[in-house]
Amino acid sequence: MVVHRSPGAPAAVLREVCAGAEEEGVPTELVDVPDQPEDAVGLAHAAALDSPLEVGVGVDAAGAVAVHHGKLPAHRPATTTGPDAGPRDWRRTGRTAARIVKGLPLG
Amino acid sequence: MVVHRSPGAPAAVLREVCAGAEEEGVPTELVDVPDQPEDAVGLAHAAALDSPLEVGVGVDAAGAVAVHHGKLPAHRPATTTGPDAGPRDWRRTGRTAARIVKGLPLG
Amino acid sequence: MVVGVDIGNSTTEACLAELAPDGSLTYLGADLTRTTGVKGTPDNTVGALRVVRDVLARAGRRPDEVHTVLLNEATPVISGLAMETITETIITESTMIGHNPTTPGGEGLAVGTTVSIADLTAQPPGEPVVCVVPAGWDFDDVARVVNAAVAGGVAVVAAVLAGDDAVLVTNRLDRAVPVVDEVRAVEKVPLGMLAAVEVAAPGRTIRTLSDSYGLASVFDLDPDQTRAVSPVARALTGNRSAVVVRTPSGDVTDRRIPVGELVLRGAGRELRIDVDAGAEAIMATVARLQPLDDVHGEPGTHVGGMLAQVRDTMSDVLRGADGAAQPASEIAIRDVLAVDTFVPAEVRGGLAGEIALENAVALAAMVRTSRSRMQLVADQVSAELGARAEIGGVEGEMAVGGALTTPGVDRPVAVLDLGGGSTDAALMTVDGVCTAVHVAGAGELVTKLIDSELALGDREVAEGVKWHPLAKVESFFHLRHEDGTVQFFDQPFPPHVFARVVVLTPDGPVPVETRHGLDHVRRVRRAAKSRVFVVNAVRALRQVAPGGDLRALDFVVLLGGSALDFEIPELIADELAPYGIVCGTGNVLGTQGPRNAVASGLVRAHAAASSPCPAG
Amino acid sequence: MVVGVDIGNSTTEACLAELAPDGSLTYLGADLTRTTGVKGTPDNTVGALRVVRDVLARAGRRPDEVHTVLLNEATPVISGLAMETITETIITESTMIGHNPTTPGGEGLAVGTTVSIADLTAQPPGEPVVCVVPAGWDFDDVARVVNAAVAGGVAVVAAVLAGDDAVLVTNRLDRAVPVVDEVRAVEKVPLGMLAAVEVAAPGRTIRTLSDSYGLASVFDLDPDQTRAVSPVARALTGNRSAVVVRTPSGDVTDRRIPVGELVLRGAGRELRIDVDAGAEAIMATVARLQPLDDVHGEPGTHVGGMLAQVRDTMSDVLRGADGAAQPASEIAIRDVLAVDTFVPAEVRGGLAGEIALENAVALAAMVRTSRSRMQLVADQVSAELGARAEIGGVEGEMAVGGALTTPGVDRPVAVLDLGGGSTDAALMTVDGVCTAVHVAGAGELVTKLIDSELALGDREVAEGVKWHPLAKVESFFHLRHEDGTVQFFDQPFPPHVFARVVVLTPDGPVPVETRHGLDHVRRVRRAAKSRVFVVNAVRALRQVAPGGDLRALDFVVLLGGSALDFEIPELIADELAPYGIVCGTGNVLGTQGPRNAVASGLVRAHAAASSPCPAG
Ligand SMILES: Nc1ncnc2c1ncn2[C@@H]1O[C@H](COP(=O)(O)OP(=O)(O)O)[C@@H](O)[C@H]1O
Ligand SMILES: Nc1ncnc2c1ncn2[C@@H]1O[C@H](COP(=O)(O)OP(=O)(O)O)[C@@H](O)[C@H]1O
Ligand SMILES: [Mg+2]
Ligand SMILES: [Mg+2]
Repeated sequence: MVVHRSPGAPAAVLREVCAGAEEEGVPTELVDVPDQPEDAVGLAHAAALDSPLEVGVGVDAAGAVAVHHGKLPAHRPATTTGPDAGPRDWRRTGRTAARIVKGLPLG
Repeated sequence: MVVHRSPGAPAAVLREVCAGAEEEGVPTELVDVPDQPEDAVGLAHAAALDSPLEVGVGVDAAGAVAVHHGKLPAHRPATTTGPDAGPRDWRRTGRTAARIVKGLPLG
Repeated sequence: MVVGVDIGNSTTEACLAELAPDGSLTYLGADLTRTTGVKGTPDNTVGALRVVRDVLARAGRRPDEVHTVLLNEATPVISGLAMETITETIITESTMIGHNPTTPGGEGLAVGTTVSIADLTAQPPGEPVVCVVPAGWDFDDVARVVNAAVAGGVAVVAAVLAGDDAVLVTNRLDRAVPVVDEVRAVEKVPLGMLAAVEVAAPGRTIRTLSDSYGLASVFDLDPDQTRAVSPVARALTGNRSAVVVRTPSGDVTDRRIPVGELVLRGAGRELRIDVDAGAEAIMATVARLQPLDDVHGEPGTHVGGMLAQVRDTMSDVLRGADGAAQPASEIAIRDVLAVDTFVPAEVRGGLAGEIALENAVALAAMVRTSRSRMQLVADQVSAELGARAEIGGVEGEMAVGGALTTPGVDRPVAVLDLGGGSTDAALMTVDGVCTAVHVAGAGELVTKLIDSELALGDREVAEGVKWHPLAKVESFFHLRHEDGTVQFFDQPFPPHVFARVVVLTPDGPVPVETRHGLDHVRRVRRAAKSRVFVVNAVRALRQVAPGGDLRALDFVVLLGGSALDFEIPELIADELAPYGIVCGTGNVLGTQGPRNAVASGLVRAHAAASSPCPAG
Repeated sequence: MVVGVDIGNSTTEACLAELAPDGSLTYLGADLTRTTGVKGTPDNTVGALRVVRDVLARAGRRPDEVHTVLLNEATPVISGLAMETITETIITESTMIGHNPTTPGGEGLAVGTTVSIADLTAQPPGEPVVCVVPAGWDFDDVARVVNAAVAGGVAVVAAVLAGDDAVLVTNRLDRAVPVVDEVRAVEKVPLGMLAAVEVAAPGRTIRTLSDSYGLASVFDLDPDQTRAVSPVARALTGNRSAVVVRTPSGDVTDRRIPVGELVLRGAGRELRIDVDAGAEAIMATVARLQPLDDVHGEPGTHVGGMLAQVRDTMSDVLRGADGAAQPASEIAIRDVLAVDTFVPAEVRGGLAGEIALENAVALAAMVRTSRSRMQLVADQVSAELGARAEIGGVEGEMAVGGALTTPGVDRPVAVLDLGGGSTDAALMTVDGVCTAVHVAGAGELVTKLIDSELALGDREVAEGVKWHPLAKVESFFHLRHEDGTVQFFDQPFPPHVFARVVVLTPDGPVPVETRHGLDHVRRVRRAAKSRVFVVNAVRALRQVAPGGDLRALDFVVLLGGSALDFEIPELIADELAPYGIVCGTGNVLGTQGPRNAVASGLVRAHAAASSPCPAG
């Protein structure tokens, strides 16, 4: 799976996202995207289209995370973090992305 | 699934390939590719990379057919027709391509 | 015009017909609605009126055209359900961790002394230790501390973690070891004790800790100690990972909960049977006491409580005209169906939310009451519609009458009415003599078994699992049906059904919240149907068959809501085929399927009675 | 140095040890090889020599250091297998087509007269017809002809095709109708007859043609006719599509093939039991005649043939020193295990390769011969190695001796040697008294059941299904294990395993050629293991347990090749747990697992005999 991060994406968020995928045994590829107006959902969608496994994660400058699949409509991500997200939520998004790859329930 | 046909691809072959997929309930998209040195395997691989379902079929000018999947190495198609292929074999390739999409045994 | 109305426990059905002066009938329509209130009580009036108005509206007729409303003489049979767990698994002294996390780390078997990660570096070198990591530790820190300890000579052979970090930690270790994670109550793991940690390869199960002599080999146990740990081995069977800690008196027990005895009276005798003996033994006892007069549970025991609860619910429901509940002591239980079942339950003393399948017994009980107040319903219906309202023949007889309108059916015929609360059988001989019985247990019990065996905790979802075929959502755009066929969709499925086993309701796929695969859910569903309806079909038919011999039956017609089920009819037909019985789903009037038998039977009987010459 | 050598039916094992003058032993190694020839015949020498040389080489010792080779006194038990189908499904007059094609077309139920497509346009308008299309017709032509006929007023309500074209044709019809395809022998569909065609929605099964009264409703059958067609309904149960043609005397019968009687002698009596009565009844009869003296099959019947065949094979194998076969009449069958099984078989008279699950009985028979020629083997081994070669104690006793080296085991102990041909039990009491029995049926029978129930027709594949866990290949790069976990691979799987159920052998995934899902294959595998080994474990232990009471046993140790299986030990442990038995896999010498018990038992016994004071 591919993770698109905007320049300001917090390192703590990225670390947990990647850890969530790693625990599930799915490798992640980090891609730096230039500063642009896109939010996490847009980043995630671009990442998904970029990913050979069709699953992408986007982390925006505000630390919001979204998970997307290449075949889902652009505005309908598989999951996103809420406003007061913390490390457990970030970890969960990485886990969710990995479980889409593995075809396991997202829960 | 996407079918790449070279300009000389015989209509009879194409008809059976598409019929094989249609019977399995999978829609096909026909793409005309410009005259080029590629054989059926090369056409099929390009078609697979082109297909949102990652499954492609190539029909070359000689009437040879290959079925490919986007993640398979370029030189290792899922199946190809033999030298004396007839309508039943062409039909089978369409069926095989559709069954890759559906995740059913190719048999 | 006449309308037959059949008020059932769940469903109220109507059949509308034009009755010619010569007694011949023209059917104008049929309809159904949910029964309002308890069958046989004045609350039924609302539903009865609704269904009559509906059937008239659909036939384009006016209420004042109705001459007579025929009501069934509701058999005052209601039923109750109870379930009791009879085993309980208890872990003492935190002997084992057997919860099967989805992502353990490493592979293999290792034995060492349990040491908290905080004390790791202080360990003497060379002695094998199992590192225990409390909640809150970051995986990078865990790996750093373990690597440092190992570099210092401490032999860390395995680890047990609170968080879901096993793979993360293993990936960062200089030397890979088996790691079991998601141990919620890791702080209760006894420290300074010998422990074994085993993790199998993906798709495999552990082989050593799930074997008594494997444990003996690992811990160097003598024969007595081996005997003591053998329940631990059994509890870990089938897991991909496990931890066993050797504590002085740790144990896993599969305790039987004393449930008590059922006291059954019938055929002039009284017999007692321990509920522990299982459904088969209970049902054999029931069979010996036919007809049953009453059933009690030994007071002060679980089963005593179970039956008292059934009786209480009923007494509450059976209020007299004066609003007074019928005293529980006056309520006689005339049939019970016992079913062996299991309940996934959290293990007491477990450190990681271990689940054990506990044995349980489900009981359906059927009560006959003396207080049908159908006349009140008839009076109210008559007043509202301005038509005559008559209370018609016996339910069983009417059902047979309706069933006989199914193409291909002839007397002698037996009907099986597969309802919600009870399974009813009636036999009509060649000469038109009718016998009927009601036995406890039907669709509601099936739903309850599915609910508890899958630990759904939601009757609606369980009802859905019962009604509809299953599928597995395999991507956002396709699913695989029970039979392996694949179906694609244009619109993506919502993420909450992704990769889940779902029930295909008319409103779309509904997820079944379970860790089990589709096949397990399917097996539970079919077993529940078969343990209730196949068992009851045979039981009920034996009671009406001449000489109790199923071979004496020719035609069996399945009726009622549960005959609409997509597999119950075939399960019953399969069971009855070896007896040479033709069994199938009723098709009342050739059009109504298994519905409307009683309602149309009432109309037929009325026509026969008012016709110049008796009907053939 | 001494070497114990155990020649089994399948495997020859060796145990090498240094025997000190005080009688104490130092184990130097263990090894095994495939047995050469039939156990107890001179052909065994090759294997015996090979395993001795192997174990020496691995221990870095020279053959001339060996003082004594200890050979087991091979129990002359060999076993045979036979299987006989006892039901046969026959379709007469092409009444139905029930083959379940993967891609039928359209949806719904339709009834009409069968008409060949060639005659379609000549049909009178309005009369419903079912169009029958022979092989060789192109789908475009079919659609064109049908559309033209419909435009001309012919009511085409359904179609039956030879080729796999149902979806193609349906997609091109102006009005969709249910279409059943892949009917290979479509030319045998009777024309001019009333026929019903039903196709269910994806993931659903047909409801009308699989129901007796459904057929009666469709064809307007009277009760006698309904009775006659009810086997058709049952045969179509569970299909997604079907065709039923109403022919004057068409029928589907599930005929029982007369198999004949088994004649069992034992305990001074003779009893007969019809093989038809099923495995349970046969085994009950066997249990009543313990110990069994001989078993015959009624001459001229199938079972007569079955047992004669077993006897013939054995007589062939048991050639005397003179090369003459032992006369079949001298061979006594000392135990049989009957197992109910089923065989997927093509239906006679079917039009589309319909498969029915026919009932069958599998019999394993065990023969005791009087002609062990182990002395010959010993002489040859002695000559080749230049060492003494002794024939040691009884197999059962030696096995117990070896098993007692498993940590956690104590006398009284029972061992179960789970081999290829027979399951052997031996009990040693606290006082060292040993009893042993051999019962028919073990690993080979499991393999055979898996082979035939899955219609694999390949013993090697069946053996693979028995040995290894299953998985489903879900894409070119990942598979899902039996337990639902997913594993990714770097290299793509070959296309022939794509989407298939596979066996995970050490050499990679091998496809299991079956239309069934993983869970079905898993269920067949586990049921075969349980019907052979769980049944035989109980049977054999009952014969050695004091008073035949399993509760009198304490420790049970599982030995032999089949104890290496990844689930047989847990199946047996689960069965024995309620009797308070500690059951697990042997771990001979604390290191050898369930292997090498007899070989190391021989060494132990030899050491005990030559030591100054008897071993405890
Ligand atoms: N289509 C269906 N499939 C499966 N079960 C059904 C279906 N329709 C109704 N049922 C079941 O039938 C039962 C009610 O049967 P019904 O004959 O209406 O009851 P009663 O005769 O007691 O009024 C319930 O358990 C319900 O779940
Ligand atoms: N690893 C294994 N898993 C499952 N079965 C096995 C395994 N190894 C051997 N077997 C089975 O064990 C049987 C042979 O057992 P063995 O003890 O070698 O026979 P014998 O005692 O007759 O020489 C065969 O049926 C074989 O399939
Ligand atoms: Mg984990
Ligand atoms: Mg088809």
